[in-house]
Amino acid sequence: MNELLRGLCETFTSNIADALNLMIIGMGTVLIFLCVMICVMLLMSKSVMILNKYFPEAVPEAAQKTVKKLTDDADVAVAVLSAILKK
Amino acid sequence: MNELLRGLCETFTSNIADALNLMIIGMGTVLIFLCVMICVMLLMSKSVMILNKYFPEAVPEAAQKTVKKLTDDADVAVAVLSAILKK
Amino acid sequence: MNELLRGLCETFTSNIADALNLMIIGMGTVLIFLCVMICVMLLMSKSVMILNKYFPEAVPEAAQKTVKKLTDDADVAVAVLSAILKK
Amino acid sequence: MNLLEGFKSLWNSTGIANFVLAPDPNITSVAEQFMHQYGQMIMILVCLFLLWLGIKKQFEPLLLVPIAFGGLLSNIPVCDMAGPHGFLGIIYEAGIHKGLFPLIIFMGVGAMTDFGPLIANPKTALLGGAAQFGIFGALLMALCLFGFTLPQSGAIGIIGGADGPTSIFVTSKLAPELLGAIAVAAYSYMALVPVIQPPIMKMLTTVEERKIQMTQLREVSKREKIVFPIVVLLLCVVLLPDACPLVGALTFGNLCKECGVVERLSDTMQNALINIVTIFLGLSVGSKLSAEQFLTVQTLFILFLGIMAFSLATAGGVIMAKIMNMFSKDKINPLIGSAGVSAVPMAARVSNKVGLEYNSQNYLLMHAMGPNVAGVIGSAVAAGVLLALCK
Amino acid sequence: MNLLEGFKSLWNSTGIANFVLAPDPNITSVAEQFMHQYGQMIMILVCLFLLWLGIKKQFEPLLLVPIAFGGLLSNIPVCDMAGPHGFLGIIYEAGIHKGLFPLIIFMGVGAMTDFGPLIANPKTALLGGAAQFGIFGALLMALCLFGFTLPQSGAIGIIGGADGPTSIFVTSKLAPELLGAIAVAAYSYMALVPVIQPPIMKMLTTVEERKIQMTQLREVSKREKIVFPIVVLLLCVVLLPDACPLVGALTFGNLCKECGVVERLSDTMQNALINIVTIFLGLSVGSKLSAEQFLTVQTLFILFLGIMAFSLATAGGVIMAKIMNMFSKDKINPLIGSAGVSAVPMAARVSNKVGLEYNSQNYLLMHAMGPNVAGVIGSAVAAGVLLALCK
Amino acid sequence: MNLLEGFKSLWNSTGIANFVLAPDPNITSVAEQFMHQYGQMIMILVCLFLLWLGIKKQFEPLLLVPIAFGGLLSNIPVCDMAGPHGFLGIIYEAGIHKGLFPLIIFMGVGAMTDFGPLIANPKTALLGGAAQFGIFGALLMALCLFGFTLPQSGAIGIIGGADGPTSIFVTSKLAPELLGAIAVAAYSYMALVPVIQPPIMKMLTTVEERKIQMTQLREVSKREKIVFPIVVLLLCVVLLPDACPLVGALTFGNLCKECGVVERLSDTMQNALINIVTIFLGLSVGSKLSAEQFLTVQTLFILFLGIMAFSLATAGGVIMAKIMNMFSKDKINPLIGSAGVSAVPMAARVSNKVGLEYNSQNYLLMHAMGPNVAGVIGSAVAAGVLLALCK
Ligand code: NA
Ligand code: NA
Ligand code: NA
Repeated sequence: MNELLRGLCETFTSNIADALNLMIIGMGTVLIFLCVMICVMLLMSKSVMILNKYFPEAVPEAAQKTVKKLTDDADVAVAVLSAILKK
Repeated sequence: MNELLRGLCETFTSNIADALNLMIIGMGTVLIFLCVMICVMLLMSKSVMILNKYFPEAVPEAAQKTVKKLTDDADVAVAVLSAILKK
Repeated sequence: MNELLRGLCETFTSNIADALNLMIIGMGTVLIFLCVMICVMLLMSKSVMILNKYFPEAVPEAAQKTVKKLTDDADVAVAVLSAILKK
Repeated sequence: MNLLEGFKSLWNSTGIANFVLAPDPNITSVAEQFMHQYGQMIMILVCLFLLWLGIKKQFEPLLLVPIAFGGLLSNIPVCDMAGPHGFLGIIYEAGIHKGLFPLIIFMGVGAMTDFGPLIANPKTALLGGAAQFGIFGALLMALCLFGFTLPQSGAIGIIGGADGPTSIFVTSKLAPELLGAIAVAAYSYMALVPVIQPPIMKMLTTVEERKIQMTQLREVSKREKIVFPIVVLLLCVVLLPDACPLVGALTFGNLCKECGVVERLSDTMQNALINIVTIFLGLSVGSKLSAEQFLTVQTLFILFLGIMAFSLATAGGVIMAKIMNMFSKDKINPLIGSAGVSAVPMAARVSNKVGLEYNSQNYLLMHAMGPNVAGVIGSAVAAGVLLALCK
Repeated sequence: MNLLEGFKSLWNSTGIANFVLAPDPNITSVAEQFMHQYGQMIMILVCLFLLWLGIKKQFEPLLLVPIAFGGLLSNIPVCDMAGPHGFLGIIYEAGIHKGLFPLIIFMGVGAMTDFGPLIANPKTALLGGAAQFGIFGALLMALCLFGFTLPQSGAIGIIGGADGPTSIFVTSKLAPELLGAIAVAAYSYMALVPVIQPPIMKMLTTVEERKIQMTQLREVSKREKIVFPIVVLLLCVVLLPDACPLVGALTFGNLCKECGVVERLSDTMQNALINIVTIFLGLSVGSKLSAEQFLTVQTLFILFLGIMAFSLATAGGVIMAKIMNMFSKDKINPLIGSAGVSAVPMAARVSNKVGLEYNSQNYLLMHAMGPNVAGVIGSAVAAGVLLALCK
Repeated sequence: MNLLEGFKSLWNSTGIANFVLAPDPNITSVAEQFMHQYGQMIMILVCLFLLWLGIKKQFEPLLLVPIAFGGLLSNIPVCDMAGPHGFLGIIYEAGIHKGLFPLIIFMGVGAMTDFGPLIANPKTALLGGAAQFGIFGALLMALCLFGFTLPQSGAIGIIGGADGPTSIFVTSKLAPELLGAIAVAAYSYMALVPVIQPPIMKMLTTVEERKIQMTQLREVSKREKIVFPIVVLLLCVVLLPDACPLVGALTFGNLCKECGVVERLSDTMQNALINIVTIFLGLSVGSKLSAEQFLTVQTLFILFLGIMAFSLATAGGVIMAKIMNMFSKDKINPLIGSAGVSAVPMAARVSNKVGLEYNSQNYLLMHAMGPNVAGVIGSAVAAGVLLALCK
């Protein structure tokens, strides 16, 4: 009985140690990863801003598309309108 | 020759029996299934009606969506219209 | 050394021959295929034209659909318009 | 490579050199020898005819065009596209042999089906049950008169279910060698429902019966529609687990449609997913249109048995309606009985059309949709019986 | 076949005859015997309850409805749909066991995620990191208090990542036997975020802290958004290649979204593709809801550990925000810390809602989106650690 | 697990520790040793360059972005994503090795292609035939000057077909080890068509020739468009069955588009299906961008041979137009000859643009679409020859 208890105790201790180690390693890795990411992002933002100053971005296509679509719908409305006014 | 004929005859009889059995079992199962289904459906409809009386259904979302879409299209038309009238 | 050179030379000659053969066979096949295709297409066009004369094609559905869609959009615009005019 | 050799090897790989196979000395029968030599060429002509049926005559084109094209491709000599390493063979193995494609399509069918008319008038489900008589009638004829084996007879009978995915699912399990012929028969006759059914419907009904007007269907609440697929599945679990793959797929699609909280999934099942699977299902069913399996007298028998199955199914539905009218004062127009064969929604439209011929104010469409969708469930149940007992 | 025999064999294949299995003489425990005999029936009830949660309570219905339906189908007796030759078994093997489905869904998640708020305020990423404490806290409890093995504990911990595809990916590698329970727990608690988080958030913050207003986020240029996913992937390559399948899929989707030249592909990932995969992922995850794996005391432990994981994660994020406020004069509202658990965008909405309770002009939503999306990356990194060390 | 051990094992799995492999004592050459040690790192830089080409320079981004990203993922150390159990490896095996993906994409191409301009002016098909000279010219150079084997030379030649799916299909059969390099070369040069072609076109034509105006194309009836794909397939069946998988897929897609009765399927092929397959095709082609296969002098040779193939193809088309003009009074503007290389519709646009430079009223676009689409068929036929004779 004593043996069993000691065995259980040992398993428990070893499990706790494993889990704590994993927690330290895991949280450590996650936080190191994100810290490095933050640094790189700050660097990146700086460089992109400099880049954007000297080579401004082209107007994104997506915006033009939306405009175009709107215009298409609008065209329909205009066509209908003029048709109605002619009647 | 006689043997062969008898053999054929026996096969035919056994096939007929098999097929008729299958038909009875199959149609039986289908009709029992649907009869039970009818009963359960009648029961279900009754219970749902009672349920609906005490806990009325919410207005379905789909309807609202259609309305919203219509409104969006309409918004475009209104926008165009006002733009035209301003010109 | 002489042997090696001769070997290389032979390989080169055999490769050239293989490649030229493949080129002749390949370009030949492609051009024969397309020539036959051209003839068959001319034949086909002729026969289809004759067919079209005696059994004219039905009006394609797609066209009707586009018209319908336009009308739907237009309906929205008209609805909005009338709503506005009533206000 | 020598120029002449190259051309010769290319020539040997052309269709001209391979269409007509060398006579096989082991085949003694002249007809078989002819089939062996010219089979592929004839099958290509047959597939072109099927394409024409699909495109020009609009016989279920969504299925028949891919099936016919798949048949065309699989009968091309030299490149063995229907073989185990060919494009079509690989798709067949992954999608049909394992039973995935028909089930996915059945999900889409479920997501497109409205069981409302059936819920509003449950007793019309019996019409959908009686129409399954076509399945077992054709099975009997196939087994006793035409010498098919029991599994083959079951697969042939299922044509009478008038339900594509069910037919393909059952046939791929019971008699994959007949898949080409059975699929072609099933989809062709579904397209021919407006031709096959009216004479039978008229033969079995009196003019008075055809004029019977039915009371308008009550509205069905959203809750009933949500509970219905679950109830059907549970019934199936209790009574006939063998039908559960089919019924499960159908009710899953239907539940996704009706529950209203997974519209994204329901839309996908009804569109992108069912379309993609239909393309591959069609092509790979077509890969079973090989000469040695299709150009046989069995195919003619199957075509004949298929039309018998449809006719018996139609008759079964109509007669059941007449029987029900004997015991009920709420009369059913027996014309909606024929809609029990499923073939959704074609058969219901036929009921409506024939009804209008005799009473121009009598719109039977919604009434016929009840037996029509019940027929889908009925066929799936019958399929379960066949899968359980015909193996 | 004899009529009686036929009916009997059909009867033997019904659910009625098979629901209650014969008692197994080798099982001595009464409870286990009961489970053995009535397990499937109970699981069907459990799945109906999950369906109700999905449909009526709208608990992540896009996932929970297919999962519950898959569970229903896989617990039907006789037809072994979750087995190696069944519909669900085949899909599970091809899609989940090999890890494809979660990765494809993660692509779609990437294509739907806007990392702009994180790029505008990078330091909020730390909140998303701290919230991963839930993963390792739950792992510790699972391993030490509940006697799970190390791989099982890792899979249970990942529930705290509050990220469906990540959970499924990790569990299918570490402890596939727990997949059903873990997926159900993960998606249920994600839906319960508005219930679980507010009390913890309020407990750990003062009223003054909750009223902190944050400066508006700067605009983020398109170039930054394009470079960001590449940078994250490269970091992951350098620091933790084991997380690369997940991070790679996420950043691929995001790059396709942001680069603006492959809109066709990005649209497809966000719609047709993710929907199709979601259907099959859900159904096949459901196939792991078998009685012997789900109806155990372990499942209760997992449900308990899952809620602990969510709570610890929430606390971790909030406390990290308070710690950061000690060292910085640019104060962060600690309410956005809880958004670090991911559960995009639910957790960010909760932050916003709680914030508005205390200052009706304080819109925290965009500020909370930063830790929210950082939490997705953080969970993927933590998953990489677990995959590397728990095998 | 000990804390130090754990960190160490994690460190050993980082990219930092694995990027630079230990020197292999069996490798004696310094250059090879360097490649062995730093190969993956260099490949990641190469893939980033390809990404930049795709996103910033818009070189066929729909393909190049997934290919480059796939290459990036497959060169990540430790997690063997391109291996037999990795995400990319599994997709490659199922989709490219078995040939499904290129064929499905070719279906989509068929469903997007309008053969009308070719039907209206059939003789321009010869231009599309002559442009296949690039394939066989590059094959000759690869075999005789650069020491590639015959199958490899065939795969390299097919770059001159200027057709992505055809190139991938042929290469995956003849020389899968070159797939990465050939796909990159093919898609890059297709994007560079506006740079590569004009000088060659101008060199080979006189100013008068460039000003030739062509008569407007007649209208093509729907029936002709329906019959055309069937005719092409049947011709292919008769003359070159080896080209039938490719031509079959192309004509199936086109028939679905033109027949007008299966719009659902045609839409799906043009959108959801082709997009989904493009994503996976790109990623899995990228998985062949491994250092040992891509960072070789062979890749440089392939890049050189690829540009030769495009140039020879362009020249072939232009010269054929001049030859045809000698024998016909209906003059063809030789600028449309260059469109025979396919690269639909880029090459046709180039013809149009160069034409407008010399006669601002001379719109050649529709005339150039004839040889352009004929080039697709021509390449597929040439691919059939290569598959038949180069194995
Ligand atoms: Na039926
Ligand atoms: Na997370
Ligand atoms: Na070409």
